[in-house]
Amino acid sequence: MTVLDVDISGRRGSFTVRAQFRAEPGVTALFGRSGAGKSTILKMMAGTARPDSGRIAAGSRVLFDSEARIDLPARKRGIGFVFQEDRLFPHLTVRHNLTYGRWAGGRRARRPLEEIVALLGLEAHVDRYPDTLSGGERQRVAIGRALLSEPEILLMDEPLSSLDRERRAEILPYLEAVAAEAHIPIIYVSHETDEVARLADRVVAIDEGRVRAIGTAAEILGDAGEDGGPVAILEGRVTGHDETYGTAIVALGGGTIELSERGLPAGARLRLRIRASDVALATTPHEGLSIRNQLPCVVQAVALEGPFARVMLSFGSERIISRITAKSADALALQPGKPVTALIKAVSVEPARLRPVVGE
Amino acid sequence: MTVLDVDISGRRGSFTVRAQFRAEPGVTALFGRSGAGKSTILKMMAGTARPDSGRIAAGSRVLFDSEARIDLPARKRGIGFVFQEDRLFPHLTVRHNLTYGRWAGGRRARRPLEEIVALLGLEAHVDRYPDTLSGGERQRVAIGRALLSEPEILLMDEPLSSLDRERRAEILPYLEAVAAEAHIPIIYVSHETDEVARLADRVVAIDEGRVRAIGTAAEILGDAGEDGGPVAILEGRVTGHDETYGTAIVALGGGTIELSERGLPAGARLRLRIRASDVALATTPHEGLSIRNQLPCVVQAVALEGPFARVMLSFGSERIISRITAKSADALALQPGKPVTALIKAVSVEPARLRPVVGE
Amino acid sequence: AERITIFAAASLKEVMDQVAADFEVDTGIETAVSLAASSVLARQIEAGAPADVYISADRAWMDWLSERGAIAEDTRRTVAGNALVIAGANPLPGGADPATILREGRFAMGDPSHVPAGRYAQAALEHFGLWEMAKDRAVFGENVRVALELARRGEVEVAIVYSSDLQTAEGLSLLYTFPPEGHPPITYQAAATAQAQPAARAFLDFLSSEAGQAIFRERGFTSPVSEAY
Amino acid sequence: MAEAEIGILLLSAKVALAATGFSLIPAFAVAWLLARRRFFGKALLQAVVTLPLVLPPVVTGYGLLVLFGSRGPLGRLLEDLFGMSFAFRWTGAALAAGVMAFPLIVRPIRLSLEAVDRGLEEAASTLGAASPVVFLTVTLPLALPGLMAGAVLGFAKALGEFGATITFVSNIPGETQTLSLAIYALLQTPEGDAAALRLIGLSVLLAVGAVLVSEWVARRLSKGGGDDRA
Amino acid sequence: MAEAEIGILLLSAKVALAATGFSLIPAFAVAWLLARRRFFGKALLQAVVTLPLVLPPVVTGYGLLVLFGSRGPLGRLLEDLFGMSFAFRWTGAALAAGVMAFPLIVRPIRLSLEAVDRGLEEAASTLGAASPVVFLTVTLPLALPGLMAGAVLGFAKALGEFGATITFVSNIPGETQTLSLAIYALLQTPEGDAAALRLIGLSVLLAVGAVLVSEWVARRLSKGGGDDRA
Ligand SMILES: Nc1ncnc2c1ncn2[C@@H]1O[C@H](COP(=O)(O)OP(=O)(O)OP(=O)(O)O)[C@@H](O)[C@H]1O
Ligand SMILES: Nc1ncnc2c1ncn2[C@@H]1O[C@H](COP(=O)(O)OP(=O)(O)OP(=O)(O)O)[C@@H](O)[C@H]1O
Ligand SMILES: [Mg+2]
Ligand SMILES: [Mg+2]
Repeated sequence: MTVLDVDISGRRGSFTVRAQFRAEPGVTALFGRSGAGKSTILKMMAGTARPDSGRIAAGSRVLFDSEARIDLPARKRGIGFVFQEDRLFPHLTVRHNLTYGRWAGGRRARRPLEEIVALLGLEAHVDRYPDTLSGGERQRVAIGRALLSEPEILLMDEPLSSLDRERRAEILPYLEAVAAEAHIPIIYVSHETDEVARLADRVVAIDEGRVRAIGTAAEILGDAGEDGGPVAILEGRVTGHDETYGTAIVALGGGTIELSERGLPAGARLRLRIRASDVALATTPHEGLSIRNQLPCVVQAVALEGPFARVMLSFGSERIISRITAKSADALALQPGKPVTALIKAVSVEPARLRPVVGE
Repeated sequence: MTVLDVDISGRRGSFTVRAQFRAEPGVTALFGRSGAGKSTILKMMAGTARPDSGRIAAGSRVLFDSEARIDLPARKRGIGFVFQEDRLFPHLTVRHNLTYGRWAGGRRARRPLEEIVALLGLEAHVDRYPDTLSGGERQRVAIGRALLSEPEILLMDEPLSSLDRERRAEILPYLEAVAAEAHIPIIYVSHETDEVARLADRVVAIDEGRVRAIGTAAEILGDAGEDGGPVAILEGRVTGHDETYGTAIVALGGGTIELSERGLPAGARLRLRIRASDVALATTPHEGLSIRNQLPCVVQAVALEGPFARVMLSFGSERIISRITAKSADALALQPGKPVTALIKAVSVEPARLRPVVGE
Repeated sequence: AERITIFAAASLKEVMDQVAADFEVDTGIETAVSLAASSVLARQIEAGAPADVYISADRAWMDWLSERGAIAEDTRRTVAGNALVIAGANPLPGGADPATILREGRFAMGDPSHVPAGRYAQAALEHFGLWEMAKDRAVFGENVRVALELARRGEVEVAIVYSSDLQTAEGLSLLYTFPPEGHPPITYQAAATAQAQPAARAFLDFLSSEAGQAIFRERGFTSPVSEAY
Repeated sequence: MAEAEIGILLLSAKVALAATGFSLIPAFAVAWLLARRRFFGKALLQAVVTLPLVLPPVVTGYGLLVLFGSRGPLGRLLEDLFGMSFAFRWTGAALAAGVMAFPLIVRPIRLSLEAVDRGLEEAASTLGAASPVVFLTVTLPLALPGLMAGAVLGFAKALGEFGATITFVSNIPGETQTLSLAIYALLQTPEGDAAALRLIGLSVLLAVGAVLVSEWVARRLSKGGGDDRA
Repeated sequence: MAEAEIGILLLSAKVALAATGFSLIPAFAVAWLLARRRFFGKALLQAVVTLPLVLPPVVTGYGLLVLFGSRGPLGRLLEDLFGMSFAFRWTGAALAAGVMAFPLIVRPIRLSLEAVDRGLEEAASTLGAASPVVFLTVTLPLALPGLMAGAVLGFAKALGEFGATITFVSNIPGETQTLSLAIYALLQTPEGDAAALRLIGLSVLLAVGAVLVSEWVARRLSKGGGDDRA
């Protein structure tokens, strides 16, 4: 099991980078604004840019160590890199681009080419040259090329940015599976909080070349849902199913929640993502409502944010955030300590990530 | 007022395109999967690719007409093109890239350079060369370059794909303003349904090089909200404000809705975007709920979709969609003709696009 | 000042330097000397080059110009002759004959197909019946200087050159002088061109004068054998 | 350094500069045709341009003599039209050097032009730039490395040109005797060696100088990208 | 066509091919150094490489004679080590042609190498390719246009090379007499014109042929991108 340890500082022109973080097997997201230094950090990890000082180690393998004067060349770092700009080889067909790591890099084949080609929907294009591919097709080839090089560390710089939602929905689970099966660290740069929340075990927030914060997706993205609003992320376990309606019962800190998702194995650990704007509050439990999840909570804090109120709730050991209008907050006379019912539609709860029952 | 009329067919290698649509001033989104032919159509409109036959006209200006043998060169088409790959001039500084349309293209200056530079957050980079810019910075320069060329038609090929949410949130309103003020057609390619729903007056769905459907964002994206769920889009008018809480009252077909958004001018027309998963149903009006918008509706239809039920509601002349679990639908005994209350949190309603009071 | 242009075969470089200087002192007439292969110069004169005097190392090109009316026929004259010699880096015991000297190893000579010295050398060897035996070992230089250099550097054993060439070549010694009857007479001819300035005649006369001839002899050329052309 | 040697040096520099300078524009035009256009006889044009390289220089020299000599058809035409004469003048030396250098200038420019990203030219035209403007602001700056390489090769060749020059304009001191021709003359006799070596030294210095300047210019260009703002 | 002429033609082709062929690899190496490495004396190396272009060919010929003659230090070394001899052999003609063609081969290759996107080489190395593999599978194919251009220029120059060749290996029919030398010889005698014209025609044909072939190869390469799979 490879744990990636990064502690580097360096420069690119007048831009300085100083980053220290750990990436265990699974997905570590680098998250930050445009120009924050995400790509620069990836390049330093890959060995295509050189830090001024510091150390990068993958388990016992030292990739870079300025003090020990170790600086493994990129090809010996065992990485697969999906560059932000695709960097396809223009003189090779899509097929030879995809298999480059095998025939030129000497990487052993594990995943079959056909599987990746099918996953990426490139069947019709394998014998073409990259110059006439569409933007999204190029990006898919770049992803495939990195996956097929059988990396021990996968670096992905906005790999899905020019793909449509359906395509993303096909590729994301595969990346999750790669992360789970191969047990390798994946460093993933993305601007999509959805993607990050879904994939990432750990989020490293980068700002002006420094690490601003490291934490779980919940901790880092908690404040930035996909429409900019807050999000709560809860960990739960599937305890049962309602076969008739295809819903699953998930036990959380202090109660259960119903989830409209089929095929969740009983016992599976889940991460649930609940947008604050999806949480309504009621002073009493209600009947005759389509909202099935009515969780008894206690108000922890109420923060006014312009026309909104952000209400922090405790639900057993978990924390839920609700965002309602300030007007409603006043109407309900919310204040810390007040017991309320959180109303969460079953369809609003998103299983952010399914974890295998084993593990951990 | 320029209306763009496109009716072309052509080829790129073995890929054929056949597209016919109209783009009035405002934003027309081209929407479709990777490889559907969106970029190809844009290129043909811009004059950097040549259709085999057909006609492209902007108002009375014919840009291309295979029968009349008219084929205006790109520079005379009065377009601004944000290419999918940025195509920045590597030998020019960011500043000279941005102002290229002025000093080389002879386009007159209207928008001040400083405004665009500030909008795009490029202040620190104007004197640098593109090769060391980050991916997002390059994309921003490309957007700025097109905006500063004072186009009569703006073609944008996934212009925001590698930008973070904050940056998008800054640029999108500007694009909306450009569309509104300059009264020019903007053809916008994007995979982000959010962006499309927010910006687009019209959506042209492209599939395998053909136009699959044309319609309002509601009609085309109705089935594809940002998490894949359905979305309803309602048109309304601001009728009043609650100054204390900063909410606006918007009159819709048969009632009013409260919206947590400050600064909406009274009388402004609005488009509201309501995700089906944000609409809960109740058989009776409820008190003591944080949900302030309780709209009296009538069930039109109930469609079961696996564990979900999609409930079509009529609200006066408008249509609202609710997505609840099949279990809830059964519990509430929903069936066509039944009056119900739609519960919509004020924070869940998103003003998709503000239109000026004048116009139309 | 008056100024005339002399087109002279490149091998006459030293002579021309001296002659031009002396001539200017004598007459105050400036000269410009263009040195190149006789063939090149001849074609240039035919094409209208602003030359006043042509001095050829090769009779054939003088004849060629004459046929085309490009020279003032009445000014044509032979200004020098030369002797053909064998030169080598290693002096041999006296009395050696060409058959011995050329018995083995490569030797350099002008290209008989177009270099006059080569043509004379072939004739001289044929005269001794040595040509067939030696020709496969011959190295044909484009000009005498190259042939000399090859011999001096030991790339070839010996070189067949003009005695005038040997004059200034360091490290080479005279091994043998061919008898003049063994090859056609070696002559350098000069003439004024058809459109020459009057001073051209003065220059030609200077070449034929005592002073001029002394310079030729000083450089290893022989006196012109009187010859009818 | 003797006065005569300075004269030769200056003449050589003048001839080589003129040859390169006047060749650049037509060479660029030919390179552009070859890189960008498809037309009948394109390969033939390339072959014709390459010809001065393939033929012995003497042949090119004779060809020039026949065409551009004072009796040649083109020579007479140019004389009549512009009062321009090449025969046995330094201008002729420059012409010969230019013709011989031409293929060396064309190739690298063609190579660079072929490598220019057409997408950037398209982008420029969507921004309203007319073709000549696109050319000046995009194509030309991007093809600059090829232009530089061509100019350096051409200048070097023009300095060293010998065969065509001596055949076309003869070897007239002060008028057509460039460094190469002077070295040739000196090498005719062993006595000239010392003087020849000095001139060779000068040639080498000139060449090294030209190369250093070109490398420096190239580095500056690649750093700055040039200030091509109109 | 006389038998002698065929012989000359074949010899010329052989000499030019050998000159180009053997120059390509060292030229590529030098071009690579110049394009990719920073080292002390880089501009000097470029100048030295350019020198054969700047000097009169005779000087280069003498230089070769001094170095590679059978008594020259390098000539002796090569003779002792490999039994290779240049003096008065066609190999010497090829050497002279190669040296003269060298700068013409180096420049376009350097130009192409400088234009190769380093990002692609980086991508290749992240995929596990060792430097020589990256070179063979990425750098070389992408620099191919420059290699082609260099080879064509070099081949053309080698065909036309005259001054250095005749000085270094003399004009020995059947051994060192290439087309250029034969044409030159014919032009030296008033009667040779007709025969010279025939050989000039041959030269032109050879050049046109070479250019046509190169254009065709270039077009194929740019279409296919080459099947560089190992
Ligand atoms: N050679 C350089 N000289 C100066 N600045 C540089 C250089 N290289 C990179 N930078 C700057 O460093 C910053 C970080 O770049 P980087 O590519 O790492 O950003 P990023 O986080 O990947 O951004 P994006 O999301 O836009 O791709 C950018 O502002 C960029 O302009
Ligand atoms: N010259 C060509 N030869 C063959 N196929 C081509 C050529 N040019 C484009 N195509 C194909 O045409 C299709 C449409 O390309 P286009 O770039 O228009 O797609 P797109 O809708 O912009 O996709 P994306 O969202 O991935 O950018 C693609 O499948 C592409 O591979
Ligand atoms: Mg980046
Ligand atoms: Mg596209």
